[in-house]
Amino acid sequence: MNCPLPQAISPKSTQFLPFYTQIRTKSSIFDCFLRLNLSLMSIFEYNGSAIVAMVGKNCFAIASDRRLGVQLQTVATDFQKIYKMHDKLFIGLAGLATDAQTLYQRLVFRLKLYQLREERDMKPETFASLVSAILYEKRFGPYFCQPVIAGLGDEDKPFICTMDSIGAKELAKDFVVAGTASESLYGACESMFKPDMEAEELFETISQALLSSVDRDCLSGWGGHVYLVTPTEVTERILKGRMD
Amino acid sequence: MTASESMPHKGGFSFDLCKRNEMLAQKGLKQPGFLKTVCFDLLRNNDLGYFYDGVILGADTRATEGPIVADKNCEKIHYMAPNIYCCGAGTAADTEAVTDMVSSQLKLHRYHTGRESRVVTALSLLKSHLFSYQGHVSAALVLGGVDVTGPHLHTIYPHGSTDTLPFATMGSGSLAAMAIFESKYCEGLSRDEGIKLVAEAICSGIFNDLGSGSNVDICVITKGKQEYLRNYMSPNPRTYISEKGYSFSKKTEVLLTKITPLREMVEVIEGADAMEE
Amino acid sequence: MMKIDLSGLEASAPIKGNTVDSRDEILGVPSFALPTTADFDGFQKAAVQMVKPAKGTTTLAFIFKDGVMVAADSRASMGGYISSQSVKKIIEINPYMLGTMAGGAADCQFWHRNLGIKCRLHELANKRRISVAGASKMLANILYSYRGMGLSVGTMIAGWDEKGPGLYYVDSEGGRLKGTRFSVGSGSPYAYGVLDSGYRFDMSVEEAAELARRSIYHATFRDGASGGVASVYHVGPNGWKKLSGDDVGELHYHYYPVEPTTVEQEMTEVAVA
Amino acid sequence: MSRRYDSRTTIFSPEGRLYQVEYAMEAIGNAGSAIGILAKDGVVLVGEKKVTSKLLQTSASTEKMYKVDDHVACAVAGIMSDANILINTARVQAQRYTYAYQEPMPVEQLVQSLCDTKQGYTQYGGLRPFGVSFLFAGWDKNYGFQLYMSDPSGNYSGWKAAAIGANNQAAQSMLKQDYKDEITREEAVQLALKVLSKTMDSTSLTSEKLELAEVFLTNGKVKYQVCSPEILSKLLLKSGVTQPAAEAS
Amino acid sequence: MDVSLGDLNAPHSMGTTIIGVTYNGGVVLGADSRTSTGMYVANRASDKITQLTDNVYVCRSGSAADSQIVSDYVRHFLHQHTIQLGQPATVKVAANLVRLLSYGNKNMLQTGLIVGGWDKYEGGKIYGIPLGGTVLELPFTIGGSGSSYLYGFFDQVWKEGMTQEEAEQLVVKAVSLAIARDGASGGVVRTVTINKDGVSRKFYPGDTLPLWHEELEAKDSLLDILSTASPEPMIS
Amino acid sequence: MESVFGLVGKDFAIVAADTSAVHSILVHKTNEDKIMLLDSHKLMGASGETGDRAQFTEYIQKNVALYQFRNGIPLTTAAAANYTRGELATALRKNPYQVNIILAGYDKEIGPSIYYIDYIASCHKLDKAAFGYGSYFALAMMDRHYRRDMTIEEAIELVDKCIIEIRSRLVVAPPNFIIKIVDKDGAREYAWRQSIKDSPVPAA
Repeated sequence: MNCPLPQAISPKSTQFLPFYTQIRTKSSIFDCFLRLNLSLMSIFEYNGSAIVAMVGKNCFAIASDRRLGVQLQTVATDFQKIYKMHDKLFIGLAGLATDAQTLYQRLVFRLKLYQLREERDMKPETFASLVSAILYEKRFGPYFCQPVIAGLGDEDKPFICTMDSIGAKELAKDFVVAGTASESLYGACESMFKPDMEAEELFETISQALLSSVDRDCLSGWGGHVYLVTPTEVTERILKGRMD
Repeated sequence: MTASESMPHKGGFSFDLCKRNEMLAQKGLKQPGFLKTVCFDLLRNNDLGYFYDGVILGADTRATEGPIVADKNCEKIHYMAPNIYCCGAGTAADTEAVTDMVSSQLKLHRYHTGRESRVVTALSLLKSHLFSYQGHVSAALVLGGVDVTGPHLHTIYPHGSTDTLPFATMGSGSLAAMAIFESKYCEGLSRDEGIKLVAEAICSGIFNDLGSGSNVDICVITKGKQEYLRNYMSPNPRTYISEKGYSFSKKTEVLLTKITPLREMVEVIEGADAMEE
Repeated sequence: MMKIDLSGLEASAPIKGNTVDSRDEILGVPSFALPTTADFDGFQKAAVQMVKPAKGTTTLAFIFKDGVMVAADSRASMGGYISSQSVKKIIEINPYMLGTMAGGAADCQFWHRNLGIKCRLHELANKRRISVAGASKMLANILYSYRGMGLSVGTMIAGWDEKGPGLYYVDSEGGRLKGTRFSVGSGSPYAYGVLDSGYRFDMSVEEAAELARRSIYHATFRDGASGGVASVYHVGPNGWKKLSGDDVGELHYHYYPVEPTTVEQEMTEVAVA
Repeated sequence: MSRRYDSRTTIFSPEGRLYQVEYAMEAIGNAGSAIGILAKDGVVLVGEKKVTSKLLQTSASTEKMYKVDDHVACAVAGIMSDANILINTARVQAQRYTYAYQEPMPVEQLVQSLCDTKQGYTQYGGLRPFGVSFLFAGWDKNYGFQLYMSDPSGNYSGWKAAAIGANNQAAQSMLKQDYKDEITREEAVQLALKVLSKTMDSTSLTSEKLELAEVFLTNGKVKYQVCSPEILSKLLLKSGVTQPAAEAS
Repeated sequence: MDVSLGDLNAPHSMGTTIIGVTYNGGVVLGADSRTSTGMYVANRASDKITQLTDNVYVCRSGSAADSQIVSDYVRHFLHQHTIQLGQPATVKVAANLVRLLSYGNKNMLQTGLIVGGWDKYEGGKIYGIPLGGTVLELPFTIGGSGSSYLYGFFDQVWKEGMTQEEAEQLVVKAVSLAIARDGASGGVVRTVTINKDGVSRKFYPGDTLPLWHEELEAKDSLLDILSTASPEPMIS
Repeated sequence: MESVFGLVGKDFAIVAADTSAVHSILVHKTNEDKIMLLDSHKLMGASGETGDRAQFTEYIQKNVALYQFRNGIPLTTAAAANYTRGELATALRKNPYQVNIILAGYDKEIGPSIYYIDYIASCHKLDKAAFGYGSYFALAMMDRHYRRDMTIEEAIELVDKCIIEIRSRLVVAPPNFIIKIVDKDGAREYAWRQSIKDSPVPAA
């Protein structure tokens, strides 16, 4: 008895799925390409970012990943997410890259004029309020950008704070995190942080926290960038991380 | 030149990013949520005035971003005036902004009238601002204070409606707190009894409501005096303190190091000597 | 007369599964209970969305003079979160045949293992190993019978039979392609970029292995959903052999070495705070 | 007879003169003088401080010298309140350019845009012109160090050395004699102090009455630096302007 | 956290039963005291009868925010009107001002109001202003979600020219009937009686209201047990 | 389906772009030059909605030219890139442009540089960049073979490899590409890579 050719799909098989329409929309060329971009990502995850700031014994460290991506595609691996506002004040901008760049440029505009008029650098606390005001002004059409501010205030007292995209300030004594890897960063920092760390140990802790967290996030990583600021010097380091 | 940038902004909200955000949303990118202080706060006052005449505000100190606890010790009792404080639940940015705005308006009003601010002034200012934004500015506030007409307690809802109550709770933990109040509140509580009851109600919220947690802030306002007891109680200390903490044997590998020393303003004197010869 | 087990071909097997006697338990196509819901289509979409595997992966295989080179990354991701960096995406069907995993991990693992059973039974029945074409045909037919029900598989069946090395691409939309070079997954365009430019039929095993490894590495560099370990297998006349499993983290610094540069001093004055 | 024509600032008199602008220049004549000298490795600005009472508590550290941007500074002669408005406009113009192009604004463009503002007040709006003259000192990558002088009419010009404020003609002619092309920054400071001491009628010159600021390059980056009083008195000593006897002060 | 119970961020609204009746010599306004957000009773003793002028009051129902803002504006206009007029405003003017506001913002406001008062020209008058902004001068009117249970009762029991006592009893009875049936009404009953002698507010605590068919007597409620036993507080 | 990619070589920068003007499934034209000469030493390769692309790129070109007339000095590449980004970001609020841009330029002291500016106005200076579906293939190819100090010939060879890869792997691959180059002697057209030739029309 020869082996029957696999008979055409028996009518029975379609019958048992009566209500399921057999006609599959012929997935046009473009549809199958759309499959490539996963559109269920939130706007915060469009470019991917991971930023953390930590306080040490009258010093602070602020670190970020280096990836600029468009959803899953990595476009650049040397993207600058931490900006120096002045020698003792840094800001990391997580979220949508275009809003981060626009926001940075507007902050420089306001900060420069302040410095020219006051003939002194802006204190971190004041700067945090400036950022909060600029964000809240766009309350009903916000910038998709989560700032992390770190600076040395009066008598070089370290100050760190973060905000959501409409400027709700959130001061912290130990560490603040932002970006697509923020959930892993929360865990890492919560366990790794110790109060009053010296500068070198602070650098080690923040680097380990950053690298271990981005290794659990598709959208951020591709190296690390750490600024370690003490009253006497600023040390900027590029970390060697996984590039996948 | 982009003239729009430098014109001193006439205040109020600017909506110019809306169109873009809408376009991004259409491309399937979801709009993210904002930081919420889903706290509860409750106040009580006793306007019969036997032993004690004033208002007690209380609040937890947890701020959440969706399911994540973003801030473990945030301040939800906002200063409005020396004799008026206000607790905020709902979108943290809204509560902070609206209380700051009204507190500055009250200050200007105090300069103008030369008198102590009244709670009802703050109430009307908040009420009209929130009403005009039809609840989009989502701030649920509880306003308490003692002014020349005595102690006052009001709740303000995001849509702009207000209640006047002897005791009130707001936020997601308000049900748990209200249970304590409904069973234990009575007229004529003394200051310490009042504080104990408020703390107990907040703790019931902290332990039973997911949106509330961490510590208890209390603010006691009486005629001519107010005490803001920050972290009056800390029923949730950190339980996992590792003594030796982390030490990382395998150091992180660094690709590039750049050190920029910051020295004080260098004196030009050397420069001057150079010119000497 | 030997009765060839046709149950695999019975597309309607799933519903009659429960009435068949126990013998069919291992042989028959396992039956899945169907959701009793009016809006089957709606449920279907929701089910797919819920369990939708981001086809985040990179796998490739190509035929060259000494057999078939198969390589894959090892990352599993759900949206932005990396759930694992050590997923075995090259499934050893039997000592002579490999299958690659892209799309749903559960779907691939289950149906590859099932295919292994079928091939073994085929050997017992016909006293010679099944051809790569036959094996891939079997898998294709099974997947086709579940078409539209949300299975997500994009696999390559690579093996060696009498006709020499064989490579087929089979996916859950029912496609089955015979070919000499394939790459599947979200990282495939990147892998193709490197694979196509470096491919020559008469490569040695080492050259082919290096090309495969290099292609996977480039995909993991550019594609967020691929990463972990680049594992490379070679299928030769006497079956497959795993050649390497290198962590792409180290591979990067192997391909693009970077020495830490010295410390740069830069002087700036600042008004003392 | 010409009185009738000078009430409106935007109307020419029969002799073709804008009286209000000339009156503004006159006002500047009474203000403290300021001298700017372009050297090959920097620009020097020196100014005479009119207000030297020690009871005065100024918010700004300097009376005559103002930083407009990291790479541009200016010395002011004239009505200070007017000057503050213009300096603010200049600062905003510079930041607006940086916001758009993310690089420092070329000095000439900055001076030009400020002069356009000034010129507006001489043609429309019916408001009085600004009673301020500026000396702009700056550096940019296109033309290196530059020195510009602008006056109330909204006209500006580039100079190697220039003087504004009291006795600026005298100072200008002195500069013309002593200026030589390859002057260094130190020599320029000496020259400026010498010229200023001559034009200022006050007998002995001390550092309280003067302000000195320089724009120069340090490791590739432009720097604006105001000279501290101690260094200023040393410089005065060196340039022979003050007798050595005074050095005990 | 589960906010579905009572949906705490639902708008603050007053399910409400409000009544306005005339009697010979004046009017009686009555209302319950429950304000709810979603299913949670935000305020169980709120006052829904707010003063507009000395002789005119308004009962509010529907959205608390909208009704408060309308009564605030009308109180403000009436205050200025009274100054200009030099004598107290008539109830008709008050009702008309409410109508102007309500009709002018009909697609924004969600509030039904009953204006009642006494003036020397027309004596006791009741005006009903439902959602659309129409104004109806009526011998009596009822509003809010509880009113649907009272139409039959009023048609049967209403008579003109009642005494003040009869009118007040009628209002209290009606509100308690509505409280029994309507989940959105409850708490206490407040009445305001306005006549030529002035205004008198009365307060009827919830547990003293008459009970109706199959309603249970409130006995050993949790509040009593807790207050007597006074267990040690949860915070150590 | 449009692809634009660019890379920086020893003292030149190359921009390559497809030249098909497509409307849904119809190809209107196969020799549409999408790389515009911004000024003597700048190239601007743009992909995206045909209307937006032409409108926006010309708007930028005219403004850059105006700057040069008004101030006598040309904009640096960095300044032009940031200016473009600024315009795109502000324009994005009113009616968003669907235009992705690769801006290549040569400055005396700085040398060659290319800037990647995507349609929502994020801007980054890169050595190699690519837009569109072609980017998936070109990026990996360039990662593999790119070196900072490539000569022009090597760079063109790499560009050709990318074009071949796109043609072979991209289902809706554009048939023709145009390659332009900018170095110290200025910006100019380098070559066409055409697989379909229109019947030649004598230039009007």
